[in-house]
Amino acid sequence: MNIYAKLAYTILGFLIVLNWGFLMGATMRKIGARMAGRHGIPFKQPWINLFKSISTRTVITHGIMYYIGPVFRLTGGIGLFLFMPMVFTGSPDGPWTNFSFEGDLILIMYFNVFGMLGMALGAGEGGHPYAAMGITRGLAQHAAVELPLTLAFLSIAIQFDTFSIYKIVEAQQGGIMHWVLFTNPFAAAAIILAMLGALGHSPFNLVKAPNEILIGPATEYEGTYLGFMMSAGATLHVMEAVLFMNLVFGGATSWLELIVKSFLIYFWSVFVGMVFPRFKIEQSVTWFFKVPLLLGVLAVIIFMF
Amino acid sequence: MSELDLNNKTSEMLANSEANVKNSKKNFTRPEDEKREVVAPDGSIIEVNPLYDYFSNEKPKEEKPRGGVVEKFLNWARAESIWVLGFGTGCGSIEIPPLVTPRFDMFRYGVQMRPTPRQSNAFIISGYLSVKTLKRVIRTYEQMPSPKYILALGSCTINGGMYYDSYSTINRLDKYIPVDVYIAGCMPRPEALLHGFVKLKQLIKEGKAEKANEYARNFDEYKANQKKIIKDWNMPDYNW
Amino acid sequence: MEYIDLGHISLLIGFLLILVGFWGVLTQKNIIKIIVGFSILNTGINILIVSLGYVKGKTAPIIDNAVAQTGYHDVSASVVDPVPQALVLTAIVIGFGVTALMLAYAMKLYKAKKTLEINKFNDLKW
Amino acid sequence: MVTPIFIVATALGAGFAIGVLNKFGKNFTGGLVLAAITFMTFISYQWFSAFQFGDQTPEYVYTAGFMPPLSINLLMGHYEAFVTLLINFAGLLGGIYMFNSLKNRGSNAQVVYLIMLMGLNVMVMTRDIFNLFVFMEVSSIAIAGLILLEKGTRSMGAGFKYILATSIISGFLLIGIIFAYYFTGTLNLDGMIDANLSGIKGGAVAVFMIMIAIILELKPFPANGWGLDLYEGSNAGFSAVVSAASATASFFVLSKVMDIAGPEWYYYISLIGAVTFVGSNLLGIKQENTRRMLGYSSIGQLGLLMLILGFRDILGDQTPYIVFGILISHYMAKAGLFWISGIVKSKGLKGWAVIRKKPFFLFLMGTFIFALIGFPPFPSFFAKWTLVMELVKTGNMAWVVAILFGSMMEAVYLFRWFGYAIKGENEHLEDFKIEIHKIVPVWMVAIGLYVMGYFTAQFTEVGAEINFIPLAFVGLLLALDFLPVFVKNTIAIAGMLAYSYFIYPDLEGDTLRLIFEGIFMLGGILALIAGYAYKGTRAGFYPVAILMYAGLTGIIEAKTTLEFFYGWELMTAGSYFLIIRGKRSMPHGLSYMLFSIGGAYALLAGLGIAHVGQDSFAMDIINNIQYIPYWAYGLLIAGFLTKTAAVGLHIWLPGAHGEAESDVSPMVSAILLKAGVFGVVLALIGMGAENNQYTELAYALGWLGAITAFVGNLMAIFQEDAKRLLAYSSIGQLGYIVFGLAMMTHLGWLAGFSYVINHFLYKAVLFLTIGAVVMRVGTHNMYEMGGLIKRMPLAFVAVMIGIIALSGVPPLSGFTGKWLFYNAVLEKGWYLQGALFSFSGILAFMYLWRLIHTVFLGQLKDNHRNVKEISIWFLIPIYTLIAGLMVYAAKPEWILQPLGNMIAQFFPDGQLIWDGGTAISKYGQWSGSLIGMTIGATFMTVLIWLMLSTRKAHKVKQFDITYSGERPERPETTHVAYNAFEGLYKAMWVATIPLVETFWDRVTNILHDTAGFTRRLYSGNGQAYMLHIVFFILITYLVIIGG
Amino acid sequence: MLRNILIALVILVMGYMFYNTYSNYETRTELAGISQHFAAQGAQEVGAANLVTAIVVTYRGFDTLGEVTILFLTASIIAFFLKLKDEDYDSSIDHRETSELLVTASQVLIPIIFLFGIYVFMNGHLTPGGGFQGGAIIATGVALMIMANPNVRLNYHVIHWVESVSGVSFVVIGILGMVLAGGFLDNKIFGQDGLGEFGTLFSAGAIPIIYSFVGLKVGAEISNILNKYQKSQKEA
Repeated sequence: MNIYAKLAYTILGFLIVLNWGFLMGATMRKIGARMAGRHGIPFKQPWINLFKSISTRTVITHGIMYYIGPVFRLTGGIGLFLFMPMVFTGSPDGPWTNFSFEGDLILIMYFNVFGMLGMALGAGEGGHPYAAMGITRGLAQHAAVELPLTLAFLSIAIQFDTFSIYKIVEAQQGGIMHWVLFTNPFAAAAIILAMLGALGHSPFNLVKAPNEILIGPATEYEGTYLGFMMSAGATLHVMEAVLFMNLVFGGATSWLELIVKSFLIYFWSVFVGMVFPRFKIEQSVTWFFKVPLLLGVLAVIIFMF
Repeated sequence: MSELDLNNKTSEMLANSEANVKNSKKNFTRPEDEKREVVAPDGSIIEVNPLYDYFSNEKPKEEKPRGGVVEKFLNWARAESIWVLGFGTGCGSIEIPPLVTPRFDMFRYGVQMRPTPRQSNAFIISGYLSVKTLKRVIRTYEQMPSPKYILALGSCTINGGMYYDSYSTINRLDKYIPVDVYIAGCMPRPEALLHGFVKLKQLIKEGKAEKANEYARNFDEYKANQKKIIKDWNMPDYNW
Repeated sequence: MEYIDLGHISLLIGFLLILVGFWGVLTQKNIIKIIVGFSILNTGINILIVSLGYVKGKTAPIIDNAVAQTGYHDVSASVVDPVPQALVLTAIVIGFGVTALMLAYAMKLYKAKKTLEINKFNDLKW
Repeated sequence: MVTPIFIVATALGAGFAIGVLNKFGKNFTGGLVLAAITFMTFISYQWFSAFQFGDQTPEYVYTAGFMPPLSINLLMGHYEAFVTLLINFAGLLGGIYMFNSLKNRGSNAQVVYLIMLMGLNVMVMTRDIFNLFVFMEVSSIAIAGLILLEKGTRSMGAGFKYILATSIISGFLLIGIIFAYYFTGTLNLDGMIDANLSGIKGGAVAVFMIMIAIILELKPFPANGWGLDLYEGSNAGFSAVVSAASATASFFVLSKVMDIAGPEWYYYISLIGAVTFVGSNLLGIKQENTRRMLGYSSIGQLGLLMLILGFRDILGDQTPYIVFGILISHYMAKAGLFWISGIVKSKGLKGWAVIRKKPFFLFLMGTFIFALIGFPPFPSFFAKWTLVMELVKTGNMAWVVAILFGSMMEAVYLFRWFGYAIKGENEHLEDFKIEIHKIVPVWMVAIGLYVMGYFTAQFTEVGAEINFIPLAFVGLLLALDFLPVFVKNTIAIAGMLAYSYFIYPDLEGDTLRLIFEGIFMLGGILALIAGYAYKGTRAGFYPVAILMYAGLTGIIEAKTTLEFFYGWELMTAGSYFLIIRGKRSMPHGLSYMLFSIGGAYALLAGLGIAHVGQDSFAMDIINNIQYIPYWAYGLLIAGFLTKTAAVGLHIWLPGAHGEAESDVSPMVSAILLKAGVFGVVLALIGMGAENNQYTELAYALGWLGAITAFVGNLMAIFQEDAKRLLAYSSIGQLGYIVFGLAMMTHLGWLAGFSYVINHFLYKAVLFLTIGAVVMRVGTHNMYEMGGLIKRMPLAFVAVMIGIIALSGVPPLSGFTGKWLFYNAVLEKGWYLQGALFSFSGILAFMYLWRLIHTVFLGQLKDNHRNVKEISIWFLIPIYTLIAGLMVYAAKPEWILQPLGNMIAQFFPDGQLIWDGGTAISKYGQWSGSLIGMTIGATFMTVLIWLMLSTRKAHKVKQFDITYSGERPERPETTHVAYNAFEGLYKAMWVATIPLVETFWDRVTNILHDTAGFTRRLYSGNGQAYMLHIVFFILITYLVIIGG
Repeated sequence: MLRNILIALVILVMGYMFYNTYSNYETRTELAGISQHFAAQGAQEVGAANLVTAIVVTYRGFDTLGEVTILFLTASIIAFFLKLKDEDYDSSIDHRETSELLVTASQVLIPIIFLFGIYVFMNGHLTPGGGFQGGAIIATGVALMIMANPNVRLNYHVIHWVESVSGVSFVVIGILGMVLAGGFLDNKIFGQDGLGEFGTLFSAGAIPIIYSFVGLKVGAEISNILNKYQKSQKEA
């Protein structure tokens, strides 16, 4: 497969992911509204919001980092997509594996932070105290989430003796019982709990916490910047779900499967969010240090003997 | 008024405020707003003017619509995505929360609440507006990105209503900031507010909701009015 | 009484004097008394030295008539050990010097604090 | 040759004659006394040189025309000549120093001084035990008299106590002598040795009394209160003479008389020596009075000498060398310190800050203190080394522990004192006057120490000139210290460049050493470039910086363990001075020094064990340790870990690095810590690398590394001080390195080494930048900064690149290490440690963000409105290092492939496979350059798009933020900085409980309490002191002779 | 009290230690070691009838030198310690009236004492006695003098001179011994013949000379010390 075809597939894949991200977001809002007995936003709303945002007539800038923050964020989202094998086609060189040959699970784990770090820098330059507060919360929670997640990732890597996501997906092919969910239940459980934090919905949405710290890091962002960040957010949500799908739920052999699985994964976090109110940061951190961490440690320990 | 005059006025204003601080406390100038001196690490003295130094000193500019199909499409998008600043300025703000309930559900019209003016394009001024609150409203309004719209909710915003002769409330909102849609009543019910949104959407789609440009165009006039009513003007002239 | 002879007796006395001296040195608070204790101690030691030079039935190590009276032809068989006697001479003088110095100190100390209690002179400690 | 009897004749003749000649005035008599001492010195020097450089044989001096044992004879042998030379030389210098004090007390005092020296000389030379007693009394009485040179009740009390004590001692000595005579029929020492006194029935008690009396003259702990009072109460110049001359003489007497006692006594002498050494040094830490503290130190040193003397059978031929080294260091250093104490005239330790007003005094004081503790290049260093090597070799570990513990205690109080001198408040203190005749002796002993050090080194492997070239360079810089910074800086850089060029051929081909040498040298040069930013002369900086680099390069080049240790100690000394230059770094400098010394002692013990059963001292003996190898490696690694600041041994680091000067922090953090890593690498290679049998040790080390990483990173989050934050971060990073190395696999080492290089690069960038910022804004506290991106964008970019690299986020080089680590962890199976390591890495985001946010982002403070961009001299090294980081990020294979080849020597299994720029491991792959390009391309695309769409953006100012319709009033209230991670703290405060600090606090408290309690023994009552002596005698009696 | 009991215990233990020594002592029945040589050859080698003097002055002359030094030292120390100035020696102090008896007796006794002292050190090599003893006797005379008249003015210049000259002479004789005879303090400085006749006054080599110097010096030193004590009372 030559590089141009690969590039074309990748761009196409990104468009799918982006739009699926918007749609998924709208769907979740819709589901939430329906649960509250409302009609909810139209499905097209995210796209409208995007167009509106990027077309504001006045734009301000607080400085160079404020400016670059959204770029980091979007690059983070796109990069995550680029380094993630999306759809399993039986060949590591397949059309939807993007640039995942350049790195493996470790790359994804660390690149995950790229956007967050950039965002943190950008928001910092704005000088808004709420932005900084949101970031401190976000980083603290991120750390707490990553500990069980890392343990679970390690467990899975030990299980399949590889860090390559493609190989992990490959190993889970051939029936639902080959999924990590069943072959390595502790790791799966740790991931399922920890990803609530990773996806950042209630009760772990104190990073944004509208009306408390005015949606945190993004509080100063408007217009085009906000549009970039919405795109990045949509991409990142899908990509997080795809990551967990690849690791725990057997990956996807087609875009449809990907859409269904990522929807369900994402829905799990929204579903939990519907039920639970927001945690304070110390509650959130300690929560991850209890059951998810224990599960993560168990997931690793079973491979030590 | 030319820009030069304005600058003169600003400095005059500042000088006045200084003199006032010295002579009387009539204008209630806060000590934080006085000029102060700080010592730099290398020992030199830096004079800080809190009302001037920290703020962008530039007038808002008029942003012409692009026109054509693009503008039409964008206006449609703006109309379908009205982000309201959640800022209850007066008595009527209690009428806003019902809009998110299943009974009224403003989301289906593409109307959402946003916590920060940077991300909002609609501002509901609800009920009477005290002079004190007007300062905040002005700053918030000027911070919102253009195009931006104001919905005036209730009679008091039209002519002062029952507070028409109060010393502390303003009795005609559009002298101070431009209003796109008035929603009459004391108080109007949430349905009326929803109607106001529909009206606003209609105006936007027709390209008639360009009050932000009007404000920029007549900025000096508005500013003069604002200063007239706000006796203790202790804020920057330009809010970004 | 084979065991108790002059040598033993003087040795015993020497030791006893040393012990008495130590008792004085360690228990008395008055500096002068301590110095007296030292004198006793020194005397004890001196007696010890001399008694260790004792040879049964011999006379002083001066070659004169007394030596002849012991009935030995060989001088070395008729006198006690002269070396300890020479040493004790030195020891006495040294003791004298030290005692003199101590007394001088005692005078100065008394002048400084108007007391001779030894435990008052603890400016330097720990 | 003048016969040694003229020493006596001169002294007595002059002494007696002065009674008549004193009408010519006190200056005349003083001159006469000095002339007499000079002549005495000349006599002993003449003999000494005849022995040392000629082939003179020992010569007896007979008196009275009869042969011994009938008459008294003196012996002038090699040692006697040396010791009398020491005594007379000290006497001469002391006489010069005390010229005025003696003069004020009249010709009598001058005579007494002269006769005291004569007494000491005869004590050394005589071979008759009663004669020994007589002259011991002569010197005792003279000392008792000379205490009175200092006026006041204190000295009188001290003198009286001294007389009381010596009287008791001499009483016992006399009893012992007379019984010895009784049993052997002779008074001659040689005769007594032949008669085997202790073998005769009843002779043992005689021996006991003689020995105990002579030991008591050496002031053994705890029967030494009178000795301390002597040191404290008398004139400083005289204390010096007592400490140097009298103690030396007493020590020699002991060594002489020991022959009578026979070998069964040696053990007890060592025991008493050890108890004295440990005990008095322990009590020393509680002292606030300088003179008394020095007294404790003197007594301790004599204890050490006693200990060595007791081991002379075991140490064999080495004994004179060891004794010489320690004796000469103590002799010169202690005399110098006492003399300085007389010039400075401050009783309390804190008052010594005044010494800084005359900086060259600091140099002198430092010389003496370092000589006492046993730092190179002083003789005591070599002596201690040889001593420990020999003791360990003969299996006397417990003694080594005692020696090292005592030395440690000594270091505690000496360095605390030195810290006060260097850093204490001195503004309110009155300056002191220098009299020329007082300073000359001090300079002479100081120079003497260096000369002696050079000579001592000639008997060891370090004797090679190469090891003195860097030191000579240090000396040159010291001499040029008056020049302005840029000249000295250029000289220093040129010197280091030249040295690097000169040394490169030696290291070519040895990648391991080349890497570390590169870090030390290149890093050093880059850090020095930043020095151009300083103005004035920056007194004292360059010698110590170069001293540190000399040590570092010494470690690298070391061919033998001694050279290694030599370099290690030089580096410690240099870095101590660098660290203590910081503004508030006094306590941190102290704790750094103490941990370093502790570590060095562990190292010393470890190297000693390694030497057991080996013929040479070559470096590779640590690859094959035969005797208790677990202990050896444990000690070595523990020693090295004090420098890498592993958790438990890390408490010195945050303060030391945090408070250091701007360009010193990168030196001590990015560069110096690598010395510890180098050591750990050597030890691990020694442990047999791949085939190591010490898996438990490696396992423990692994956990230690992981916990260090965790603790360091967690603590960094909660710091308010930018440099402390970076310092804690260094702890964490070093934890990664140790963890990686401990895995003992190819990948683990690759990861560890990749971190070594990375940490050097980015920590140097961060410390240099933050240091430069601190120079501009004048505060360390992050919450007092903020918004500086507007004022210093280049610094911001540097820090941003630094933190991205540090955090391990792709595409920069930090990710290299992370990727390698995960692969290594999976391969090794250390999952839990790996998770902890990973968690530490995530914690790093928090402090990194905090660093960049609170310093550069957020609100610009009013007083920083006009600050300038950081100095160009900082930017040059910073951006050079960033270029290095970028190259590493773009082409990791350029660095990792050679590294891999090097590591493959030790760990051939599990190497990375390189496919162009893609590294392939067993578990995954990673392609640094491709990832960089991909991310770069994406980033640029998005950036250009955003630039196009926001080209009209309005630039707003600092308070143009949404603030609920209001506006902020001050930048300070709007800057989220202080206690930013409060939420995390609430969740994780348990992990931040400073257990380690508490532990060390407890340890210090216990030591202090013990010292405080024990020293109450010294009640100041002369009678109690006599009781102590009697107790000491009786207890020793019961122990040695038994009931 | 507790302290005294403790000290009593200490003394007991010390007594035990001494007892151990004591129990090893046996009274000698004949000379042993070097003393045999002294007893047998001493008189011939040195020419002194008093063996103790032979030992003190000749065999162990170096000790004697030290001894003299100690006295000298003590005197010097006391001198600078008690801070006496020259004028102190000339001043008088108030003191209690001395008894007539003492004054009269002293006038009679002092010359005799001095004479006796001189005799003792001159004949030290023949009879019991010697320099130290003689010196001490002279000093007794001085003590008596001081007691009889506390304001007596001893000529301290003379004392110093005697002290210095005799001390220096002792050392010079010692050095002469090296030059002329077998070693430092060898008393055969007048040659082997100089030993003279056994039993006569001027015999035994330099012993009488040395002993005279020693006697003078000791007398002078002790007098000096006594004098200083007495004078320093004024200060007290």
